[in-house]
Amino acid sequence: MVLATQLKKDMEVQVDVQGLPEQKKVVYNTKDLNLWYGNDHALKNINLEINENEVTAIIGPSGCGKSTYIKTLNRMVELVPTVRISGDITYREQSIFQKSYKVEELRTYVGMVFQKPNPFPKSIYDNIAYGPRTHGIKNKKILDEIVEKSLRGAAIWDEVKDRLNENAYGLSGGQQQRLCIARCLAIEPDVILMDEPTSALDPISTLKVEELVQELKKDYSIIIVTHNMQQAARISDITAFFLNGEVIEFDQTNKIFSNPNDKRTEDYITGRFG
Amino acid sequence: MVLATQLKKDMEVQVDVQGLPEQKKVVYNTKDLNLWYGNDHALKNINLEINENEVTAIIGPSGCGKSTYIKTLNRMVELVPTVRISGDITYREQSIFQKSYKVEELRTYVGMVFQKPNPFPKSIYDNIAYGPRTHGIKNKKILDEIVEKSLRGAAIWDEVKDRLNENAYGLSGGQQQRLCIARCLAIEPDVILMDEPTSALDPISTLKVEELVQELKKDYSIIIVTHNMQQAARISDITAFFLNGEVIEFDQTNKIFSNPNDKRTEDYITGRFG
Amino acid sequence: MKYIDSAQVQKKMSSRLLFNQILKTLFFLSTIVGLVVLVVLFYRVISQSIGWIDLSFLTNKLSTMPERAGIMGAILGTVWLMIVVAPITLFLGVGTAIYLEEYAKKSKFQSFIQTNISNLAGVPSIVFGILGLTIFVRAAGLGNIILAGGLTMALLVLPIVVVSSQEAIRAVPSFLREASYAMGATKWQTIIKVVLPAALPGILTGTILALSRAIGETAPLVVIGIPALLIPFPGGIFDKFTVLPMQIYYWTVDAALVAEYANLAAATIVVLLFVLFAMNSIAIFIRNKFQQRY
Amino acid sequence: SSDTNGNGGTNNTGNSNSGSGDPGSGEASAELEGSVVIDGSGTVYPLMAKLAENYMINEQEGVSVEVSRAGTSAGFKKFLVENGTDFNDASRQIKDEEQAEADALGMEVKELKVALDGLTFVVHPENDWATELTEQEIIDIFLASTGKENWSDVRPDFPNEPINTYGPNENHGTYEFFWEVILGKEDLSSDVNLQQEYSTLVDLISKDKNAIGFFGYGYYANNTDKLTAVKVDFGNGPVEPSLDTIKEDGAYANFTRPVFTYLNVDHAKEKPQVLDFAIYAMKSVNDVAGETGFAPLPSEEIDKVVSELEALK
Amino acid sequence: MPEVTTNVKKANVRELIKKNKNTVNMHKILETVMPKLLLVIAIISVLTTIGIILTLITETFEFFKRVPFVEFYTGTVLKPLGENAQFGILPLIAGTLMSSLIAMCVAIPIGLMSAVYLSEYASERVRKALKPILEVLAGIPTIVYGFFALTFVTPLLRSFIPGLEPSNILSPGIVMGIMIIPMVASLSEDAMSSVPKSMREGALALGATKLEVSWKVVVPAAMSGIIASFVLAISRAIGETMIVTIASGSSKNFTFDLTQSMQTMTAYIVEVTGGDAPAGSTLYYSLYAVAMTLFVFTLVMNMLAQYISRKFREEY
Ligand SMILES: Nc1ncnc2c1ncn2[C@@H]1O[C@H](COP(=O)(O)OP(=O)(O)OP(=O)(O)O)[C@@H](O)[C@H]1O
Ligand SMILES: Nc1ncnc2c1ncn2[C@@H]1O[C@H](COP(=O)(O)OP(=O)(O)OP(=O)(O)O)[C@@H](O)[C@H]1O
Ligand SMILES: [Mg+2]
Ligand SMILES: [Mg+2]
Ligand SMILES: O=P([O-])([O-])[O-]
Repeated sequence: MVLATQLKKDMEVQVDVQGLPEQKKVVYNTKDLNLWYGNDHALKNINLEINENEVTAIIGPSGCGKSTYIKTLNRMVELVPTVRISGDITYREQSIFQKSYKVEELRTYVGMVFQKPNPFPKSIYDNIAYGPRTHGIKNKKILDEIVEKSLRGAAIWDEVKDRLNENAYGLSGGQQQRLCIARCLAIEPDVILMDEPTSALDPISTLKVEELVQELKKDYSIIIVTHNMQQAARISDITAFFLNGEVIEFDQTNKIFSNPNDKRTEDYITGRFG
Repeated sequence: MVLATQLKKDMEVQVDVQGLPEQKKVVYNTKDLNLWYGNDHALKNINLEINENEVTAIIGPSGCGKSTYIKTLNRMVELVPTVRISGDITYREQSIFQKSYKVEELRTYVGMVFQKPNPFPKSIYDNIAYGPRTHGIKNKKILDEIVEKSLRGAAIWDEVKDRLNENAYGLSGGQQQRLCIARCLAIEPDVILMDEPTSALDPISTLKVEELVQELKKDYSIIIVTHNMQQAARISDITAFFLNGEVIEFDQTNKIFSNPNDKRTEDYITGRFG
Repeated sequence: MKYIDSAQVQKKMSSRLLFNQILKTLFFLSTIVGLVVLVVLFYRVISQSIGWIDLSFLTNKLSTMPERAGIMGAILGTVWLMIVVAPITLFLGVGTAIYLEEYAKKSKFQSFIQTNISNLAGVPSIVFGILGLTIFVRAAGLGNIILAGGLTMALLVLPIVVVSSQEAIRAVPSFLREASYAMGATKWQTIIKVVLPAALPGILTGTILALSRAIGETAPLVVIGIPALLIPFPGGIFDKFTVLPMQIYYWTVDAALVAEYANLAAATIVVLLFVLFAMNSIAIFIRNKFQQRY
Repeated sequence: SSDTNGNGGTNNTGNSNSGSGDPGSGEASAELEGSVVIDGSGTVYPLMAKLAENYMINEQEGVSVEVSRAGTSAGFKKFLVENGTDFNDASRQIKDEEQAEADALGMEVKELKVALDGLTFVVHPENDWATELTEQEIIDIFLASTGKENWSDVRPDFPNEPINTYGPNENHGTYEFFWEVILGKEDLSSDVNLQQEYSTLVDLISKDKNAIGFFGYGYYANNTDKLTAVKVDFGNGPVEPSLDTIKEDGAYANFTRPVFTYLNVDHAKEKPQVLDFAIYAMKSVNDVAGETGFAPLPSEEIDKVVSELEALK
Repeated sequence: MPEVTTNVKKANVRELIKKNKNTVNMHKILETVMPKLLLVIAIISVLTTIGIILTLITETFEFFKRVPFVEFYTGTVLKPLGENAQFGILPLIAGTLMSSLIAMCVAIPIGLMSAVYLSEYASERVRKALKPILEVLAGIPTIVYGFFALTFVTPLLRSFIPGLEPSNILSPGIVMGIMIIPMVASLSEDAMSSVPKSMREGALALGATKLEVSWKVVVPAAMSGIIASFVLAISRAIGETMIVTIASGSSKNFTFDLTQSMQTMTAYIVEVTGGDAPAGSTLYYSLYAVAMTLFVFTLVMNMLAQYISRKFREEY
C-alpha cells in the first residue's frame, strides 16, 4: 500500500492549498458527446464542463479515450478521416461543430501541447514566431517582443536567450517541451490543452513543467491529460476519470483522490488496474 | 497489499506440491560470466547452476539482462556483432565457448521459444519438420511421426491435426506459440529456453502454455524468463532474480517469494519497482 | 523413442558447416562481380582516354578531326537541357507528391494516380522518345530543339521525382503537422511552412538523382533526332543541341571509321561519369548534412 | 523541320563577340547568321561534314551548319516537304518521282554535282583468295537467282567457306545505285546483311574473314588497314579502285558514279547563309575531295556551277 | 512572471491577430485554390500515360490498316525497306527475348546471391562498403555499358568463342545482365531484410546453419518480393536500348542462336528513327506498332510485379 499512502500525502497538501472550490466561468461545455473511429466507439456520452482559470486533469487507463477527448476540444481529432461525432461541444457558448465555425480560429484560442515535444526543425526564434506569423504578424519588433515574452512565460528564456537562432532540436527534451509551451503561449490562447506533457521527460524537467502549469493557471484555463496520478493530484483542481470512453467520475481533485464515489475510480487510483 | 497476498497464496500451493528440493544433475554451469554490448556492461559476474528436469525462472525488471542471459546459453546473443563475453558457461560439462564447439550442434540440444510466436510462413507440418529435416531426416514416415509426437507434446495436436498443410499464420497467437514449442520439441532437445513465452498471449492461452511447461518438465530442463511474478511462482522450482545485469538472488522459488534474503528482491516482488 | 540421433547430427554437422562456408564464399564472389566489372570498366575507359582529356577537349567545338574535337557544345547542351528539365520536374513532381501525400489520401483516384506513376516509371525510355518525337517535335512543331528534348526528358524522370518527394514528405513526422494545425495554421500554410521545408533535403536529393538519370539518357534523344555533326554552341532553349551521351554514341559508332573516335568516346565517358559522380556526391552531402533527425 | 529564325537570333548573341574579335578573318563578305541544315547521303557525309566545319571555322562563325546522314532516299523524304532541309546529299541522281514531288510542292531544286565516287567492294585483310574478282562474279555473289552460298561456288579453287555479304540498306543511294545500275534491278540475295550505318559495315567486315561488302570509296580509303579492296576485272584485267582510276572515263568507270548535293533554291534565295554556304562548298569541294576519298571534278565544271549560284544572289 | 505586462500585451497580440483576420483572406483563397491546382499537376502524370497510349494506338491502328495484325505478329521476316517490304515482328521479339534471357541468366543468380550475402552474411561494415558500389553500377548510363560491350566484352568473348560473330546478342546480353544485377540485388535484399529477425532466430535456435536459414526460411519467406524483383528486371531488360543498339548490330535474323547478330524491338526503333522514317510511310507506322508491342510487354511485366508483391505479401 506504499503507493496509496504516498498519494494520500499529496492529497493533504493539495487540500490545504486549495481550500474550497469557488464557482467559476465555464469555458467548455461538452454535451452528450459520442465519437467513433470507424466502428470503434471511442467516446460515449461525455458530459463535462471546464472552468476558466482552473487546471482540469483527465486520467484513465491507456486507450480509454483521454487523447481523443482532448483532441476533440480543438477539433484536431478530425484529422483522422474515419472519425464521426455526435453531440455537441460549446466553447465560450458557441458550438464548435457549427458549419460556420472556423477551426483555425478556434485553434488560435485553444493552444495544445503534445506528449512528445514537437518543435519545428527551425530556430528557437522561428518556432515561437511561427504562430504569430501564421496569423499575419510580420513586424520584426513585435515578433521580438512576443518571442521574449512567450519564452519568459514558459520559464525558458534564461536558458535560450543567447541561442535564439540555433535549431530547436539542439535543446534537451525538457527544454523542447517548455519551448512547445512557449510556442503555444505566443498566440496568447485562452485555453491550453496538454496531452501527457511530461511523460517523455525526466523527473527534473517534469517538475519544472508542473511548476509552470501552476503558474500559467493564473492566466489560462488548462486541461491536462496525465498517466501519472501523483501529478494529477499535485497540479489539478478538477479531475475527470475516463474508462472505456466513458466519464466515470468528474469532481474536485481532492474529492476524487481521497474519497471517490465510484468503485472503479478507487480501483484505478489505488493501482488495481491500468 | 492485495498483490502480495495473492502471491503468498500461490506460494503455499507451490510449497505443498513440491516439498523439499532434492539434489539434481547440473545441466548448465555459468561461471563469472560478463557480457558487454559495445561498452554497455549488460551481464556482470553471473554464477548460476541450472539443474536437470527442473523449471528455472528468471525474473527482474525490464532491461536487467534476462533475455541477454538466456540467449547466451545457446549463444544466440552472438548475433549482435558488438557483443563481448568473458567467463565461461559449461553445458553438460563442456565449455560452450570452446573454439571447436559448434554452436549449431549446441542449438540442437537446446531449444528456444521466443516472446513473440515466430512460426515460419510455411505449413504447420513444414514448421515442425523444419528442424528434423535440417538435421538430415528425410524419411516421410519418420517425419510424420515426429510431427505428430511433437504436436501432441505441445498439446496442440487435436486443434491442428486436420489442417497440417495450412499456413501456420492462420493459427491464433496462443496456438502459434504452442506450435513454436512443438517445433522446438521436434528436435528432441535436452534443455528448453523460453523468453517470456506468454507475454504476447491472452490469459487462457497463457494458462495452457503454463500447464504445458509443467508437463514438459518431466522430460526436459526448462529455463523461463518471465515478467509475471505469479507465473514464476506458479510454475518454477528455482528462481533467479536479476537486477542491472547482476544476479541478486538465486534460490528455491518458494524461498524467494516467501522469504527473500535481499531487500531488493523483496521490493521487486512486492511491486515497489519494476 | 528417440528420432534424432545425436551421433548422426554430429556426423552431418561438419559437412553442413563446410557447405555453408563454400556457399558463403560463392555469395561473396557474386557480390564482388559488380566491383570487378566496375574496376575493369573504369580502367578501360580511363586508360583509353589518357592523352585525350585536356582543357582544349573540354572547351573546343566539335570537329571531324579528332585532335581538334571538343565537347563544349555537348556540355552546354547538357546544361541547357537540365535548365529545362529541372524546373519542370521539380514543379510537377513536388506538386504531384504534395497532392498525393497531403490531399488525396486513400481515395480510389489517389491509388489510380499512384499506380499510374509507378507504371510510368517502368515505361522504357525509348517509348518516351517516341512520345517526344510525335508530340513535341512533330505535332507541336518544335523540331529537335532543346525545349523538345527537355520536355521529353522531364516526363521521363518525373516519376522518380514524384516518388522520392512522396517519400520525403511521408518522412516528415505527423507531430509536426499537428503542432502547426494546433497553432491555427491552415493546411496550405502547414504544407508550405512546415512540411516542405522539412522535406526539402529529401526532395532535393531525389531531384538531383533524377537529373543525373536525365543527363545519362541517350535513347529518347536518338529517337528525337540529334544531328551527327553540330558544331555551334547552343545559346538557348530554342536551339538545336547535342549532349554528352549522344556524342559518346556517335563517336562509338564512328570509331569504325576513325579509330581515334573511340578515344574521344572514352574521354567523353570519363567526363560524363565525373559529372554524375559529382551530382551523386552533392545528393549524398545534402542528405547527410541537412536531413533533420527528430 | 528546322526553325531558322529561332536559331538565328540566339546564335547571334552567342557568337557576336568572337566574330567582332577578329574581323579580319575570312573573306570580305558580310557576317551572316542562322542555320544551314543538311541531311541525306552517308557516302557524301564525310565530305559535307568537312566542308561545313571548314566553313564555320574559316568563313562564317555565326552560321550553324548541321550535317546528318539518314541516307539518300530517307534524306529526300525530309528534303521534299514544306520547310524541309536546305540541302540533301545524294549518292545517286534525283529520281523522277522525287522531282515530281518537288514540282508538286512548287519547290525549285538545283542539282549540284560535287565529286566522283567509286563503288568499292571490300573483304577482310586475311582474305587472300578474293582479292581479284570479275565484274560478273561480283554480281553473281549478290544476286538471289545465282544461289552462291560458298566461296567455292564462285571459283572452285576458293575455300569451301560461306560467303557473308554486307551492304548499306535501302535508305541509301549506294544500295540503289548497286541494285539499279549494277544488278539491273534483279533481286538481291536475302542473305545480304544490310545496315543503316557505314561505320557498322566497316566494323562488321573488318571482323569477318568470309565477308564481302560494298560502299563508297571514302569508307575504304579511311580503313585501308582493316579492309582490302577487291580489284575488279571489267574485261581488261583487274583494276584497283583509287582516286586515279575513279573517273568517268577511267579504268574503274563502270563502278564510278557522281555524287551530288541538292539545293533548295527557294531557301537559298530566302536565306543568304544557305546560298553563301552553297557557293563556298562548290568553291572548296575540290580541296577536300581527295582527303575524304572522292575524286575531284574538272574545275571548269565547278566554275560553271559557282557562277550559276552567284547569279541567284 | 510579470503579470501586469502580460495582460496588457495579451490584448495586444490578440487584437493584432483579429485585425489580420481580414487581411489574411489570401490564405483562404490558397486553401481552396491550391488543392485544385495540385490536382491538375498530379493529373499530368495521367495525361502522359494517356499521351503515350493514344500516340501509340492511333499510329499503330494506321499500321494495321496496311499490314494485317496476324501477318505482323506471325511474320518471321522483317525487311522494312526497299521495294518488297515485309513486316514480321518475330525476329525482333526473338532478339528481345534472347537478350533479356541472357541478361537474366547473368542477373538473377548473381543478383540473388549478392542479396543473400548482403542481407544474411555481410557484417554491417561490409554491407556499408558494398552497397554503394552496387549503386554506382546501377547509376552508370547505358551508353557507357554499350561502349564497354562493343569495345571490351565482344572482343574478349570472341577470343575464346570461335563462332561468335562480330555483332552478336551474347555480349550485350551479358553486359545488360551486369547492369541489372544491382536492381535484382537491392530489391531482393529489401525483401529479405523485411523478413523479421525473429524468423531467423527461430531457425537458428533449431541448430540450422546460416545457409539453411537463408535458403529454407528467409528466401521462401521473401519469395514474393524476390520474384517481383526478377519480373521488374526482365521488364528493364526488355526496354533497354543503347547496349543492344551499339553491340548487337541490326540484322533482323529470326533465330535463337546467341552467337549471331539480332535486333531487339528497341534497337529497331533506334534504327528506323536514325534513318528518319518520313511520316506517312509504312516504315514510319511500323515504329509505333513495335513501340506499342514493347510498351505492352513492359507494362504487363510491371503490373505483374506489382500484383505479385501486393497479392502474395507475406503476413508475418
Ligand atoms: N487514429 C485512430 N484510429 C482508430 N482508432 C483510434 C485512433 N486513435 C485512437 N483510437 C482508438 O480509440 C481509443 C481511445 O484512444 P486514445 O488515444 O484516445 O486513448 P488514450 O486514453 O489517450 O490512451 P493512452 O493513455 O495510451 O494515450 C483506443 O481504443 C484507440 O485504439
Ligand atoms: N542488441 C543490443 N545491443 C545493445 N544493447 C543491448 C542489446 N540488447 C539488449 N541490450 C541492452 O542490454 C541490457 C539488457 O537487455 P535485455 O534485453 O537482456 O533485458 P531484459 O531483462 O530481457 O529486458 P526485458 O524485460 O525488457 O525483455 C539493456 O540495457 C539493453 O539496453
Ligand atoms: Mg493518449
Ligand atoms: Mg527481454
Ligand atoms: O548513304 P548513301 O550515300 O548510300 O545514300
